[in-house]
Amino acid sequence: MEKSDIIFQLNHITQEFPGVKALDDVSFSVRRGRIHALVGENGAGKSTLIKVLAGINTHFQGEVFFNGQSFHPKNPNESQQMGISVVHQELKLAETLSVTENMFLGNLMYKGKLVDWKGMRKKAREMLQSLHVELDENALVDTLSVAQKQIVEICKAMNHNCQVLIMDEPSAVLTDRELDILFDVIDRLVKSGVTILYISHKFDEIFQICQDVTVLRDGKHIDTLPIEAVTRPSLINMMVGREMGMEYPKEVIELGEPLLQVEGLGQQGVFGGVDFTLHKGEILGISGLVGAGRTELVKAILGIEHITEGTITYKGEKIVNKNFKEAIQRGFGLVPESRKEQGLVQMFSVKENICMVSMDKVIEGGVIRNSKVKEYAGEYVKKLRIATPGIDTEVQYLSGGNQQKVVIAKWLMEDCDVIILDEPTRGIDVGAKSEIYGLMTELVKKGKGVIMISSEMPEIIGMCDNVIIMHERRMVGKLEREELSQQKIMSYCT
Amino acid sequence: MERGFSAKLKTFSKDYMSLVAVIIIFIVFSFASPYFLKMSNVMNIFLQTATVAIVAIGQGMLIITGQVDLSLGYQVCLTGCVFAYMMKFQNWNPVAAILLAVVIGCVAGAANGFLVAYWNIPAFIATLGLQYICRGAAKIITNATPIGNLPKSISFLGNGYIGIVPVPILLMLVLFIVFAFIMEKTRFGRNVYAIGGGREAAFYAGINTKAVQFWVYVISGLLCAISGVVLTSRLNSAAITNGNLYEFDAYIGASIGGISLTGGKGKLIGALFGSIFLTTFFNGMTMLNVDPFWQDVLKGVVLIAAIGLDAFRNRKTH
Amino acid sequence: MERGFSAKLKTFSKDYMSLVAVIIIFIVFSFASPYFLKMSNVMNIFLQTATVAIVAIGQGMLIITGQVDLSLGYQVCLTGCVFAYMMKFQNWNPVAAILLAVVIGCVAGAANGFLVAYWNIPAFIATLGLQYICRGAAKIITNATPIGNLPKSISFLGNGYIGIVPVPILLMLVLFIVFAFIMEKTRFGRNVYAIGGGREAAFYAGINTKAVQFWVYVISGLLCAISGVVLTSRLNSAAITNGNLYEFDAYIGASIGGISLTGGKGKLIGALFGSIFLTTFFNGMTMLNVDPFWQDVLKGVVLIAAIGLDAFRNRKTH
Amino acid sequence: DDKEASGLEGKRIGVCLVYKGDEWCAAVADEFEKQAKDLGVDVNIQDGNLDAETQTKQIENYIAQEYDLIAVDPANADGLVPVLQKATDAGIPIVFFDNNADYEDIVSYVTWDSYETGQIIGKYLHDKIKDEKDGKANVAVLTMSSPVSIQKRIEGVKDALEDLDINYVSEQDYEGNREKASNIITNIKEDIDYVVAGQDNGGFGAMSALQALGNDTTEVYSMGGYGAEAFDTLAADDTNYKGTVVVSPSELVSSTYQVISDYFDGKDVEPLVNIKLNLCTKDNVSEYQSEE
Ligand SMILES: Nc1ncnc2c1ncn2[C@@H]1O[C@H](COP(=O)(O)OP(=O)(O)OP(=O)(O)O)[C@@H](O)[C@H]1O
Ligand SMILES: Nc1ncnc2c1ncn2[C@@H]1O[C@H](COP(=O)(O)OP(=O)(O)OP(=O)(O)O)[C@@H](O)[C@H]1O
Ligand SMILES: [Mg+2]
Ligand SMILES: [Mg+2]
Repeated sequence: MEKSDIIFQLNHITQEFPGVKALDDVSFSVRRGRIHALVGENGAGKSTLIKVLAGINTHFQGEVFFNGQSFHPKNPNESQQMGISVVHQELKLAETLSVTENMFLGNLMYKGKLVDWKGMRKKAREMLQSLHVELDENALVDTLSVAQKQIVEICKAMNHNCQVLIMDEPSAVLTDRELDILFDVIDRLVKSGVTILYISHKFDEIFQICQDVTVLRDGKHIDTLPIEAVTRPSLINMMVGREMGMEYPKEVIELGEPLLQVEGLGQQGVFGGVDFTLHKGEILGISGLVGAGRTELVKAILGIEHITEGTITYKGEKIVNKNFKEAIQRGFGLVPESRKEQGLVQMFSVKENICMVSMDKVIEGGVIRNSKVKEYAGEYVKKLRIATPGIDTEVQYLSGGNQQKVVIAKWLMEDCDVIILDEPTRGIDVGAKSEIYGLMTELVKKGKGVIMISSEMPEIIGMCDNVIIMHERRMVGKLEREELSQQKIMSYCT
Repeated sequence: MERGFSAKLKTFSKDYMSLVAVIIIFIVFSFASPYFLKMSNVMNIFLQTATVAIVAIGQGMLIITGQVDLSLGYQVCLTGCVFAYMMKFQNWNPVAAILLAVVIGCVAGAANGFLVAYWNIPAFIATLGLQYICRGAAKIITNATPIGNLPKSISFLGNGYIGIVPVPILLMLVLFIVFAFIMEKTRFGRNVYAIGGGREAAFYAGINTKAVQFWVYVISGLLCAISGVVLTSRLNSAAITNGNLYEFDAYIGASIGGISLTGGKGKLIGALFGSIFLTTFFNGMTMLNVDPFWQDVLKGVVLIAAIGLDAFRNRKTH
Repeated sequence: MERGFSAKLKTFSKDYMSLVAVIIIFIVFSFASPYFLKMSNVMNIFLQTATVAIVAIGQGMLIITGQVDLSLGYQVCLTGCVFAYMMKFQNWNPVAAILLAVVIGCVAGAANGFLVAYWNIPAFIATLGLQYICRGAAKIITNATPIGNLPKSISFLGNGYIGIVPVPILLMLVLFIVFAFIMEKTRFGRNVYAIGGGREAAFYAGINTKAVQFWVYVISGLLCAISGVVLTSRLNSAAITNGNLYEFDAYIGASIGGISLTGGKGKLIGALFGSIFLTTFFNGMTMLNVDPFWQDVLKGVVLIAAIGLDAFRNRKTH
Repeated sequence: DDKEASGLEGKRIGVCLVYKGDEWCAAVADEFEKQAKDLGVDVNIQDGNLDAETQTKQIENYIAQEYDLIAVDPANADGLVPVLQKATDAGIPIVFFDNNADYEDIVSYVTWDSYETGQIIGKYLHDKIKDEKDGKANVAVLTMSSPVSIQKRIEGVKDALEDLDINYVSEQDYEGNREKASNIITNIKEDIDYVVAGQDNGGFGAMSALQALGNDTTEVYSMGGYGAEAFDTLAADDTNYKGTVVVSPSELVSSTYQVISDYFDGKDVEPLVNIKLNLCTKDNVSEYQSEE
C-alpha cells in the first residue's frame, strides 16, 4: 500500500470568467502530509483555484490528479466524498442554526435514519473543549462574533474525515488567541497525516507553519518552492512582480492640537472606561483581542450606538452625535469592519460608491451632474491607484484591496477631519496594504486625525503614534510609539 | 451554562409564543361569550383549522427555506376539483381519484419547484404564475360550476369521526407530527433548515440545495392535494372558490407561529398554533356578532400586532 | 474597454428588454387581429394601462428598495371611495375631495412605511395587514355600495383629453418622467437604489435608510391616491372592486419591466413597458375572444416565460 | 303587523350572506338588521365571501351557539349540504333566501328566479330587436364565472333571444369588477347594439366605457340592479344605461322574516316563496325611487 508522495497534481489549469482569466495555465503539485502555502495578491486566483478543487468551479480547463487519479468533482459533495475539506474565504455558515449543527453541516451524525442530536452535541462540546474554546454549542451562530464563527467553520472542516484540508485565509478574522487554536488544529491534523493547503496574506504565519509555498500572480503560476528556499522579500517580490517600497511607510510628524477627546466613555453593559485624546496629525491605534468591544466603542462615538456615560470633546466643544449622519456632518468618517456588507453597495459602480457620502459635491440645483461624478471618481481612482476596468464597473468585480481603496476614497472625498478605520487591511494583500498605510500617512500629514482598529500587532506597531488597548470591553492600557511591542500589548490582554 | 439556559428559554418562548397567544385569545373569548368554551365549539375551531393548517405545513416549510408559494390556494382548489370530477363524471372510484389528485398536487408543486430551484425564477413570480394556471385549469375542468353530490363513501374524510375526533382534525395532527418529526430528526428536514439558514453555506457543505428546494415544493403540493381532498369531502363538493386565499392564511398562520419570514428559523408546529389562532379569532368574531366590514379591519390590526410585537423587539438600526 | 461596452450593451438590453417584449407582442397581435393596430385601439391600450401603471411606479420603487406592498390595490380603492364619498354625500368640492384622498393615500403609505422601516415588520405581513384594513375601511365608508353619478366636472380626469391625448395617459407619462428623473438624477432616488443594493452599506454611508424606506412607501401611497382618483372618475363611480389586484399587476408589470426583485437594480421606466405589455396581452385576448378560463392559464404561462427567460440566463449553482 | 311579529320576539337568528361586498347584498344585510329591530329579533349577520367553506364555518359556529334558526344565502348548491345536515341534526331549522342549495330539509326558500330574471330582459330585448332591428343584432355579454346564478341569468337572456339572428360579439368574464367590464367593452371592435351584464357592476362598467368612447347608440341592460346609482341613472334618461331587473331587498327580507314568523307560530309555510321581479326603465323608475 505504498502511496505516491504527490497528493495533488495540477496540470495546465485555466479558468475563465466573463472578461477575466482568473487562472492561466497553472501547473504544480502538492506533497502529501505537508503544509503547503498558496500566496498571491488580491485577485491572483487563489480562491478560484480552491474552488476548482472543492467542486464549485466545474468549468475549468486542464486536469487535476488526486492520489494519482484523474479528479473532476462536479459539486461540493463529490469533493468532500473524496476526502477534501475546505474552509472558504467567506464564512459559509447557516446563520440561524446552532453551533453544533453548523459544525456538522451537510455531515450530520445519525442513529439509524434519525439525526443523533445528543451525540452531535456531545462531540461538539468535546471538540470545543479540547481546543479550549469557550463557546456554547447550543448558541445560534448569528449571535457569535466573526472570530467565533471562524472557529466554528474550522471545526466543521475538521469534522469531515479528510485527507486534505484547504483553508482560504482562515486567519484573516482571528486574533492571536484564536490563531493559536488554529495552529493547534493544524498541528494535530498534520500529525494524523492530513495534507494542508493554506492561504494567507500574513507572512509571519506562512514562515511559521508552512513547508512549501506556491506563488500565483495574475492567474499565473510563478513558482513552487520549499519554504527554506525563500525569504520574505523574495516572496513578496515574486507575488507583486516588482520592487516593493517600505511595508510600513510611517512618517512621524509633530502632533497638532487635540481634535477629539474622549473621557470615561461607555455604554452600559457593552463597554466602558475609555479615555483617549486624538491630535491633529496622529494615528491612534485601538488594539485588543476579539470581542474587546472596539467596534462598539467607535459606533458609540459616531452616534450609531448611544452613550450612557462619559464625554466626547471635539475641536474643543462637548458633543454627542445623535446619529451617524450628524457625525459625518461634524467631520467624522468610518471605514467599517465588514467591507462587503457595510463598506460598499456591491452592485453599484465604482463612481457611485465613491460619491455616495459627498453627494452634495456632485449635485447642482438638486440634480446629480454626471460630469461631476465622473470628474471626482476619476480623480480618486487615479490618486489611490484603484485598479479597475473603469469607473462604471460594479465594485463587486474588484479585488479586496481595491474595494477597500474605494471605501477610503469615499471618505477622502468627504474630506473628513477624523477618519476611523476598523480592521482596514483585513484580507488585503501586502502591496495594497502598504498603499493603504501610505494613504493614512498622507492624511495625517494634512493635519487629519486617524483612528485605526486592528487585531494585527505588526501594523499597530508599524503605523501608530499612540495605542490604546481594550480587553473585555474596557480600556486597559495606553502605550506611546516608543514603548510599542507585541509583548507589551499582549501583557494587557490576559 | 447559564447563558445556555437563558438562550434556551428565549428560544422556547419564541417557539411557543404562538401557543401562548392561542391561550390568551381563548381566555378573552371565553369571557366574551358563554358558548365559546363549549366542547362543540372548541371542536369546531380545530375542525375549521384543519384544511388550512395542512397547507400551512407546506407554506411553513417553504418559508423556512426562505421562499413562499402563492399558488397554494388554487392548488387546493384544483386538486379538489380533479378529485370530484373524476368520481362524478368519469366514475372513478374514490381511491383512484384521490391518487390522481395527489399526483396533480405533486406536479403543480414540482412545477413551482422546478421554476424556482432550477430556473431561478423568483418565487413570488413563479408561484403567482402557477396560481393563474391552476385557477384556469380548475375553471376549465369544472366549467366554473360546482361539482356536488359526491359518493357517500368519501364523506368520511371530511365529516367522519374516529372515536370522538373528527377525521380532518386527526389528519391534521398526524401530518403535523410527521412533518415536525421530519423537520427535526431527519437529514432532509435539517437540509431544509440549512438552505434557509444559508443557502450558499449549505451548497458548500455538499447539500444539493436545488433538489431540497424542489422537494419542499413537491411536498407542499402534496399537502395541498390532501387538503383539497379533505375540503372537497367536507363540503361534499368542489367549487372554484374552494381554498381561496389559503396561501395567505397559511402564510399568516406560519408567521404568527414564529416561523421566521427570512428563513432558517422557527418550529413547524408553530404553524399549527398560528393557524388555530387565526381560526379562533374568526370564530370569536362571528360569535360576538362583529360587523363583517369591521372584521377585515380587525384582522389587519391583529395580524400586524401579532407579528409586530416580536418584530419591534428585534428591530435594527438600519 | 471592450468589457465596458459589452457590459453596457448587456445593461441596456436588460433595461429595455421589456420594450422589445412590447414590440413583439404588438407584432403578434397585429397579425392576429386587423383591429389591433388601429389608432383607437392603441390609444385604448395606453388608456387601460394608465391607472395600474401609476401604481406600478410605486411598486417599482418599493421593489428597488427590496420590499413589496400588497395593500396597493385597496389603497387605490379606499382613496377612490373617499374621493367619491366626500363629493357625493358631504358635498365637498372635487379639489378638496382629491386633497383628502391624497392625504389618505399618504397616511396609508406612511403606516406601511412606519411598520416596515421603523417597526421592522416584514413587508409581506405589514402590507397584508394594511390591505385588510384598507379593504374594511372602504367597505365601511361605502357600505359596499358603489357611489356613482359623480359631478360632471371630475370626468375630465378620467375621460378628458388634452389635445388628442386622454388625460390619464398624459398623467401616467408625466408621472413616469418625473419619477424616472427622481430615481436617476436626485439624491433621494440614488438613496432608494442604495438601500436596495445594500442596506447596511447605505447606512454606513450616512444615509438615513429608515427614512428613505418610509418615504418610498408614502410616495407609493400618494401614487395610489392619484390612481384611485383617476380610476373613479374614469368609471364615474367608486366601488369596492376598484383597484382589485392592482398590487399584483403592478408587481408583474415592474418585474417584466426588468426591475430586479431582489432590489437595487432596474430602471423605473421598465415598469411602464411591463405594464403596457400586460394590458396589451389582455387587450389581445379579449380581441381574439379567447375563452376567459384559458386566459388565466395563458396569463400564468406568459408571466413565467417573460421572467423565466431572463432568470434562466442568470441561474445560479445553488 | 305587531301581532304577527310576536312570533319572532326574542328569537336568535343567524344569517349567512353570500357576499357582503356587493351593493344588493349589503342592502339585504341592512334590511335584515333594520327589520330585526322592529321585530325584536336578535340577529347575527355574517359575510360568506362567495365561499362555501366560509359559510360552513359560520353555520358551524351558529350551531355551537344554539341559534333558533339559520337563514342562508348559499354560495353554491352543494357545498353547504354537510353542514346543513349538521344543523338539522342539531334541531335547528333552516331557511334559504336568494340562492338555493341542494338540500331538502328546509323550512322554506324565499327567492326570485335567476332564469326568470334573464328571461325578463331577454323578452324585452326580443321585442325591441324585432321592432327596431329587424330581428338582427350584435350583443355583447358580460358574465361571471361565479356565482352560478349569474350564468343562469345569462342563460335566460339567451334562451329568450334564441329565435332571433343574434351575433354574440363577445362573452367575457368581468369578475364583478367595473374596470374589467369597462376594458372589455372598450376592446370590442365590432359595433354593439346591446350590452347585457350579469349584474350591475358590469352594467356600469360598460356604461362608463361607452360614454368615454362617445358612443350614444349602444344600450346597456343589467340584472339585479338596485339603489340610488341605478335609479338615478335611469331617471336621468341616460344615453346608454337603459334598464335593469330590480329585485327589492326589503321585500326579500320581509318575506323571509314572514316565513320565519309563520314557522315559529306553527302556521303552514310555503316551501318556495318567489318574490316579484320587474324590469325597471326610465318609465317606471319613479316607483322604485320612492320605495328606496
Ligand atoms: N464567479 C466569478 N465571476 C467573475 N469573476 C470572478 C469570479 N470569481 C472570481 N473572479 C475573478 O477572478 C479573479 C481571481 O479571484 P480570486 O477570488 O481567485 O482571487 P484571490 O487570489 O482569492 O484574491 P483574494 O486574496 O482577494 O482573496 C479576480 O479578478 C476575480 O474578480
Ligand atoms: N449580535 C450579537 N449578539 C451577541 N453578542 C454580540 C453580538 N455582536 C457582537 N457581540 C459580542 O460583543 C462583543 C464585542 O464585539 P465587537 O465586534 O465590538 O468586538 P471587537 O473588539 O470590535 O472585535 P473585532 O476584532 O472582531 O472587531 C463580543 O464579545 C461579541 O461576541
Ligand atoms: Mg480569495
Ligand atoms: Mg469589531
